[in-house]
Amino acid sequence: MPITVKTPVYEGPLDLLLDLIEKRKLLINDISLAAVADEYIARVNSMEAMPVGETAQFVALAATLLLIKSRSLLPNLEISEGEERDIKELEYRLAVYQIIKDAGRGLRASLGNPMLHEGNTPDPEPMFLPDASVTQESLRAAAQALIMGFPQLAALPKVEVKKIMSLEEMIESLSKRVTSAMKLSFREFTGKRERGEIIVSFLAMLELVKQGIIKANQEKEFGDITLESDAISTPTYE
Amino acid sequence: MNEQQLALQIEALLFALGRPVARKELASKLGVEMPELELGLRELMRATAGRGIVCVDDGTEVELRAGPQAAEMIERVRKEELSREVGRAGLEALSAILYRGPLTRSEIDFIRGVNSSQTLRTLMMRGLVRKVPNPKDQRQWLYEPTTELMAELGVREREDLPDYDAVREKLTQLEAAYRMKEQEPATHDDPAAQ
Amino acid sequence: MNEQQLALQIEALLFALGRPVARKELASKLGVEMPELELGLRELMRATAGRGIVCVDDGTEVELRAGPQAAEMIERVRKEELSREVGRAGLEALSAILYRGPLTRSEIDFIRGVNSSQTLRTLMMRGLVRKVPNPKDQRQWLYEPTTELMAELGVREREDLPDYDAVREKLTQLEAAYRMKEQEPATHDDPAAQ
Repeated sequence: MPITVKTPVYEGPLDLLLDLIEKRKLLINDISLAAVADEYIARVNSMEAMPVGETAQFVALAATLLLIKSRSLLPNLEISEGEERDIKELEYRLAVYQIIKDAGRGLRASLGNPMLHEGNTPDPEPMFLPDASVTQESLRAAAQALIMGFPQLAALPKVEVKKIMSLEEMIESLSKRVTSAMKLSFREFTGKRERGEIIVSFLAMLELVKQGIIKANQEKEFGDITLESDAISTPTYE
Repeated sequence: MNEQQLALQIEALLFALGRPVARKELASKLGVEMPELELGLRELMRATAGRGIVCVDDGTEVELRAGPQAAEMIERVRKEELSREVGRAGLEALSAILYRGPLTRSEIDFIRGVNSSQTLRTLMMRGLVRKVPNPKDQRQWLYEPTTELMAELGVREREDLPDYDAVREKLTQLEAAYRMKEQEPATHDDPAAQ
Repeated sequence: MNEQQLALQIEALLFALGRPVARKELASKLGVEMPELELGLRELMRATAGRGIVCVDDGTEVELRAGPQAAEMIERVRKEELSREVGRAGLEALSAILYRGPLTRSEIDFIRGVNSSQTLRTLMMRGLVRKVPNPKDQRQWLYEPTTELMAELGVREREDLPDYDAVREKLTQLEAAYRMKEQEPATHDDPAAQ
């Protein structure tokens, strides 16, 4: 019987992330997570418009990856207990997901096995056996239960929107902390750019700093930063 | 096929068909000659003797039945089953059929969000619902309330049920909204199996 | 009743009822205690292995089904082939439930990283999983595999699933390692960042 299945490219953020790691044949740990952070964010960035809820989940994971990457580049970056937990949790979830997803492939193969068919026990002739609990009222109540049983379609996005807000806060606070960690200001990146763009540029710059390709200078405390390199475009100040 | 293999196939086929089957039909369905079938049958009779499911042979037709040692127990359990209340699942299926019916089994599954085949079977055995061929698709069954149920409920027609129009309308809306949202394959309609 | 006798009674009852029956229900209907029932069930599993009618066990319920060697013949006779396609989301949810279950919906969401309510509803409509109240928290549901799922996968019990023991073992180890790490004091504490 043909069924048309509309399959999204990725089942969710973990699926995308795992795919990136597996493509590079990496093990799941903070090193591999840092290594695929850029690509993950670039992929999320290039995704077509998604329902609010799903976007939020993809972006929330981007925040954790960003944190992992920042820490790998800046070992003195302060990480809170909660964030440490987020990172450990992500690694754990990813490892579990990998096992479950692999097992799912085995199940798919099993669905091609000869199946164990149902028997066909003949039922006794029906006889009318009323049940005192079946009344107009109990049936009306059961109908109400059916109505309530349909999942609440509208409820979900509201919760997710809140997650986006906290993500922005998180990125904000992270960039502040990174700034102090490497004595670098990111005013340039807090302009009116797209969030994804900020993250990508930010990561790119951290990478460049780490590799010694650019040198950051700061004239005075809390002052603007001069990036000494021809390799990247000169920061614009507002 | 050796005798054991043939006995296995006969046993499974009788189980799947759930009715007495003539030797000729068995042989043709299994693609074997009569003498071979007899050997397989003899092996099956031997293997099931003294078990919970036995093979019964009246000379022409053969059939699987529950073993005689269990007859009393089964009789008792059947009685218990039918004197029990229909429970939440039963009430839900009944109310779907009454307020939204007549419905196919997969439509009832959709409204309830769970598979309802066992529940419907019990309701049918108790004479509360019955199935009739779907005029739009002869391969499907539609479930509808029995007249005895309507009489027991004290309603002449379904429209007399409490809040009939409002409930029917609401269920219809929810179904439509949910079917649209559904991205996964929905249930496929059962081809008049059972 | 000795094991053989009990196995006979179980087999006969499952045959007569023609549906999956929960262990608890079996025990109460047959008037035996759970440990005794388990022995009878094990004997039935053993006695029916490789026969035309086999016993399928999903961990909670048991049901009689036609053996795998008869699958092709039954499909031919019934002239129907059940579509067993479930889609990727469905496979992931099933594999979580089979190898890690029973699980609540939020636990399944946690593993998959996406909301699974739609997927689970579809699986329930097809009778591949069912939900039961969580004994630890009555406000929650737990999702479990069904005998229908086992039968469609062509296995009699969970241990027959591909790499069942290895996967369970890996998951247990991972969890133990994770729990240990969770208890370690964090190296940094930055309340200002919260």
